[in-house]
Amino acid sequence: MATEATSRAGEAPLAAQLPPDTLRQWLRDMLLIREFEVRTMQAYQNRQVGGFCHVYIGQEAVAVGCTAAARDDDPIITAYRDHGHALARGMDPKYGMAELFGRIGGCAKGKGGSMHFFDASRHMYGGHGIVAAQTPLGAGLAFATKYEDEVIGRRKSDRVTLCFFGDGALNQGAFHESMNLAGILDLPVLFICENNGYSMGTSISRGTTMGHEITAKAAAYGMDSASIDGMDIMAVYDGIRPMIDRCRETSRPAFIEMRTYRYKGHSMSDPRKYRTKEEEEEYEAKDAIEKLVEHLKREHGFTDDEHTAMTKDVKKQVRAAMKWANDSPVPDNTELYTDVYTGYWGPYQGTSLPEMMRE
Amino acid sequence: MATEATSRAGEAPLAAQLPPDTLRQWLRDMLLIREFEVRTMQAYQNRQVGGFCHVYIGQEAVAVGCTAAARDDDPIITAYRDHGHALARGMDPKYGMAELFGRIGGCAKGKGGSMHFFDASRHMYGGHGIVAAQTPLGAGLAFATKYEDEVIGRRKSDRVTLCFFGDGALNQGAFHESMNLAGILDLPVLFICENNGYSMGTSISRGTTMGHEITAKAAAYGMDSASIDGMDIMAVYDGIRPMIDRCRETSRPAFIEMRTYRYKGHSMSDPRKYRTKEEEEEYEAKDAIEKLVEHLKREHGFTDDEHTAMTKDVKKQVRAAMKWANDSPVPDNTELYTDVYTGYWGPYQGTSLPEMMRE
Amino acid sequence: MPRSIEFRDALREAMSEEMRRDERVFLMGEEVAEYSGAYKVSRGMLEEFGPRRVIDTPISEAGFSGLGIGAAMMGLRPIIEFMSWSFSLVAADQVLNNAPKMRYMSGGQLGCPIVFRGNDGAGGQLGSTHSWCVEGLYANVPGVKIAIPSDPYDAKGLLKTAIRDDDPVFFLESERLLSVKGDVPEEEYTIPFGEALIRRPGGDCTIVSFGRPVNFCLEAAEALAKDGIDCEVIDGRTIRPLDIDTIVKSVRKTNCCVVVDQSWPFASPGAEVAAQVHRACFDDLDNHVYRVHSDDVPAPYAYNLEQEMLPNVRKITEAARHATYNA
Amino acid sequence: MPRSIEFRDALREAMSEEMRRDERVFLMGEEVAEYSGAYKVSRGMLEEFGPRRVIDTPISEAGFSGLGIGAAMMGLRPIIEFMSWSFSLVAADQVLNNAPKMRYMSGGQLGCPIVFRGNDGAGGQLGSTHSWCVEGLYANVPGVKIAIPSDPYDAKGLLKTAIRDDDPVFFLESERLLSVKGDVPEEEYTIPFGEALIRRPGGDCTIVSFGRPVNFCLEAAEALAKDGIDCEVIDGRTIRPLDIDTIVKSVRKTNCCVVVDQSWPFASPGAEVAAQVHRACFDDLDNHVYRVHSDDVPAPYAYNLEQEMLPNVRKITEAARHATYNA
Ligand SMILES: Cc1ncc(C[n+]2csc(CCOP(=O)(O)OP(=O)(O)O)c2C)c(N)n1
Ligand SMILES: Cc1ncc(C[n+]2csc(CCOP(=O)(O)OP(=O)(O)O)c2C)c(N)n1
Ligand SMILES: [Mg+2]
Ligand SMILES: [Mg+2]
Repeated sequence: MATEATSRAGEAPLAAQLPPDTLRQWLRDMLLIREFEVRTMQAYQNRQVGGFCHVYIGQEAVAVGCTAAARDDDPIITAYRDHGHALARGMDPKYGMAELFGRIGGCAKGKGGSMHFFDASRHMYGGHGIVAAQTPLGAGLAFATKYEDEVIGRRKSDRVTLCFFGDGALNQGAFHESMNLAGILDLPVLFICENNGYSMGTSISRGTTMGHEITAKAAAYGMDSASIDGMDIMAVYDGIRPMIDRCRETSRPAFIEMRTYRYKGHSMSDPRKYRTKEEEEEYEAKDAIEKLVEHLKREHGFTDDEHTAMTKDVKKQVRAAMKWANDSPVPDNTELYTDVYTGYWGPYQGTSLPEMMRE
Repeated sequence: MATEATSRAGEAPLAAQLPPDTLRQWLRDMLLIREFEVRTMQAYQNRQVGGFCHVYIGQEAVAVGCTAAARDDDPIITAYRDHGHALARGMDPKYGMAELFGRIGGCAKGKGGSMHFFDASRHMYGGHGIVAAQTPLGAGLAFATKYEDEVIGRRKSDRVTLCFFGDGALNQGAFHESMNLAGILDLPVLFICENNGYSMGTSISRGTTMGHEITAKAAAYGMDSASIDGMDIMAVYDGIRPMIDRCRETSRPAFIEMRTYRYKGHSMSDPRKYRTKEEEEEYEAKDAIEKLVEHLKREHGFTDDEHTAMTKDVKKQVRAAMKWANDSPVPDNTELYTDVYTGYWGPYQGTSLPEMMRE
Repeated sequence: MPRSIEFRDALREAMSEEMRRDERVFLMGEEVAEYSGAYKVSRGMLEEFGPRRVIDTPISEAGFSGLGIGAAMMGLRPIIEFMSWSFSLVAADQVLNNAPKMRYMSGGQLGCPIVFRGNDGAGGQLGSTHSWCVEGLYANVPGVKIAIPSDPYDAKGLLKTAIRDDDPVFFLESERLLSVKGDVPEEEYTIPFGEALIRRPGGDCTIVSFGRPVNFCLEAAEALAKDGIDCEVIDGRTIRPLDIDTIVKSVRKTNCCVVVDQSWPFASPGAEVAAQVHRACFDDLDNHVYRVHSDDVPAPYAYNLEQEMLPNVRKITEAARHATYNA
Repeated sequence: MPRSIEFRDALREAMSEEMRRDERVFLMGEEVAEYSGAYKVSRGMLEEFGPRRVIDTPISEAGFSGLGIGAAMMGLRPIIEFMSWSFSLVAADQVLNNAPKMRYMSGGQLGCPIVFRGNDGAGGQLGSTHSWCVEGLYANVPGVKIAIPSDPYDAKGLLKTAIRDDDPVFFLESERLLSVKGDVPEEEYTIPFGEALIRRPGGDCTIVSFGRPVNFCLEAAEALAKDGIDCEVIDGRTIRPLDIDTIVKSVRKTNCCVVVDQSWPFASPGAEVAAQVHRACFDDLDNHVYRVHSDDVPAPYAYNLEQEMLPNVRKITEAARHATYNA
């Protein structure tokens, strides 16, 4: 049942037919994520960012390609490596950076940090810190959209939920229960495994049986599946677009492996002794951003100047975001007791939306 | 990878070659379990037994056939429907009955009840009440036997662990984590799913994706598997014996579906509205005990008189067990504080073996 | 005129009325639909609301708890039934990390209006894996509310409040109470959280309890009354929020206090009440607070051992005698 | 002559020494072998003991916790590392149902000599899913022992005792202490469970704490001493068994008490200590027991909020002033 979408652009007819401006937007989104992450790493070194921080560098094509193939109101949810997904959904980087800085202006008022980027107005249901714990939530988001269509009977929205997780999540029971529930209840959810080959220092072959062919996990639930080159955004789009459409039609779940790679360490404190420099270089040579740049140049006369201008523009935006974040005050200590409960009782001071949603 | 062992005795050459007395012993073991369960149900109606009580009637061939194919020192572990496994391993029914009666003479001093039959001296590591919670324990038993062989370096025992569970356990995360761990760590354990078609009132098709072919679950872990007719003890033996031998050699785990049926309700309070009388009769017509009786008569001149005598003998044994259980006193209230901790501190009064193991 | 109905009927009425009132409310759990619930709490609900709103699940507590939380994040109002709260342990991460913290972690973006409900505490000889009093574990966690009714009237009124609440609620029922009958009016009513009820007024000793043991306390109070010890029995109704004011007011009057909590003693809700009463009533207490719990051992199967382990009438009576220097 | 080593080194020495002493002991967990532990606690152990005794696992806490319990049922002595105790929530059923009750449920047939260990409590800005103080949940459960060292000396001595113990032990470390150095003798030693240590003698006020906050208490005590408030700081060392006698003896001397517990206040070990002290010292206390905990909210990410939430020196100092009527 597993289908194979390959990475040669020529074999990505759907993406190839899209207007050049769309592809340029993809490029800009990927550049923005990478720049955001580069500056995040610097900020972490400067102790402006604390806690656990996991950057998305190398995997940009997955978040950008998948959200591009989905509708803007399709719910998405992911794990703690979540900056890319939030930005791909259009969250202003300043709110993300302020969150990392632990400021009140952050998307979660500085209460969630790197692992908990949320943007409800853009149907981004978070960043979640416990491995695989978001997979039942993803099934629940899909349950809710279906319930709204069938029970509450609003105009049928037929929304499809994209539930992202890492390869390490394949080893958690919650993932398997979610797959089975989605299959039994016919939930419109795509389980998207961002297989970057490692969970922390554990290569997938050391932690996961059938790690060489994880679509076998889907077969156990009678689920359609695909393995897609996550280092080529056009392959990502072409691979997932038909599956999203089918899911929207049939409301049947499916499983997708995105073969990708994280260029950096698992978190900010990872010497990466478990893999070779050569392996890292091999993947960086397949860089998805480079690939798209080449495609745009080859097919759509994208010039070096345009490229430089776009890069400049992105850097400017992120620099501004950092400035904005820095100017945002730290949360007042009274914030400890807000957003715990909806109402006011005892020491609890009710709840309110973050600045991001009050614009 | 799934192999199929069918149910016609002619196609159970291994079992067919065994000495007739062995098959007679199997018959007696199955009769003992059934009689034990029949009297258990009566005792439950008479309020001599409390709590949750799940009888094994209909599934006898699985426990008896599997333990017959295993070595006496191969560890076994199962769920809460555990009377049959303990008896198949040779626990004296009087200790089981006393446990059900909540008496100090019980295998667990009356502290465990129906769901917690243990017989450590016979390598029966319990009955466990939480669905699938015994599957990681089963992996651990296998880990321990392998560790003893390889690290502690006693004479290689090459023991194989039999880990039993119901079809409902297929839907619990713990089962999946156990399968993956057994595969990654090469643990000598057989995961034996007693698929009786229902978890409480839920038919497997309503609760489990690929319920029509659960060996697909094994494939997800790259595990060998088999589907065996659990209503024919000779098919059970012939099906599982080679897998036990292979596991003993290779220390590789495997998954086995035993297709069986529970004749009675899930527990003592189950109207069984979820299935038809016809379905129940269909299975009772395939009764494993009947099948073996016929085989013994056909192939080994087993006579009606011998059959009657054996039945009588079994009834006598169970009647004696009930008497013994009834004569065993209830635990003294001081037993509340024994077996909580090994040592004596605060109110805790150390630990000791049950009478069964002090014989 | 009042009707007398069973605890389980009260639960069903609460769910059914709220499901009629708000189509975002649905019921999900093991055997809740076609089997009408392992304890027949949801009998007839599948017929009335259909399979889209009364949903059977596989034995996947972590999965369907999380599924409910995800649905609640989108504004639905799930009622998730645990056949027993004992089985919530396999879903602990979902019910403790995701439900109670979603609003906080998202900086107020997403709420989690969900009710988890099911049997809590000892059933009849179910043994240690099936007899959890999860309030002993979960009461420690901010972000949840915990309701624990002691009779059919409260079961209905508190459950309706729980379903309308915008925060996650752990609703703790007792299998031992399901068949108990009590007066429940036809008219609609709800019971606010955080308001304890004085079940029996008295001047000599305050007895505070939650859930099923409240009934043992009332029994004990009658026995004690015969000996001239007039106890005030307070039913906390909710553990979070805890109505400490009502308790303190009573202790300031009686000057002594017994806390009866079915969970294990160590670091339990009972310990919390005792500590708070001592703090608030330091100058009022004539004696230290006495605590009655289940014994600090795993729940045994044997009938006599289980009865001895529970916070029974004998233990409560003795505690009250000591607290009032009548031992 | 004494050596000063890091907390993490003390943990490693304890495990390595016990593994040399008893081949039934092994270490299993995520990244413990080839990665030398996410926090380098097990550095070098794979090299010394090999892959059969230092074992990497997938991210399957329920699975490998249960695997360890099964191995312990057969007489092995597993050390199961949770990268963080926060992740034990997905294994709650295994660690709370199977480990602590195996001996009871089997009527004394099978023990469970296992140690679960890892980081507990707040790390640095890890947010609410990664900052659990599991003692707030798990201390309620009979059948387990809970050790929680506050310095390298105790880390080594208590961990060796834990590994030799025949019952399941939850060993709670602090990520914040891993790099802290302290004197640890070359010579072999163990520290018995259930014996609190008076870290600082004093006559005016008893301060009881467990684990990392003990260090805050000592800081606070120094500050208070300058104002002539002489505090006796007691390090509980183990929460189960709780050495209430040492605490009571001290309170009988000082007549006032502050309990400092890093877990959330409600139904916590701190509540238990307060309740027990009030019971045992009813006639000795000049004031009610003061309690210092983490604030009753999910752990926030922002640095200032997290610092404010923790049971910090300021809160402890204030509590002691109030307890001694010096506020
Ligand atoms: C249940 C649980 N166990 C352990 C951890 C610690 N941890 C955080 S990320 C991680 C590795 C996850 O790898 P993967 O799922 O492949 O995602 P990636 O980091 O590659 O994006 C681990 C073990 C956790 N957060 N949750
Ligand atoms: C985690 C958990 N959830 C729910 C239950 C309640 N329960 C006990 S048995 C059972 C059905 C199990 O069916 P199956 O695994 O097929 O075993 P069978 O009863 O058919 O032998 C359920 C839901 C439980 N014991 N544990
Ligand atoms: Mg990965
Ligand atoms: Mg079944």
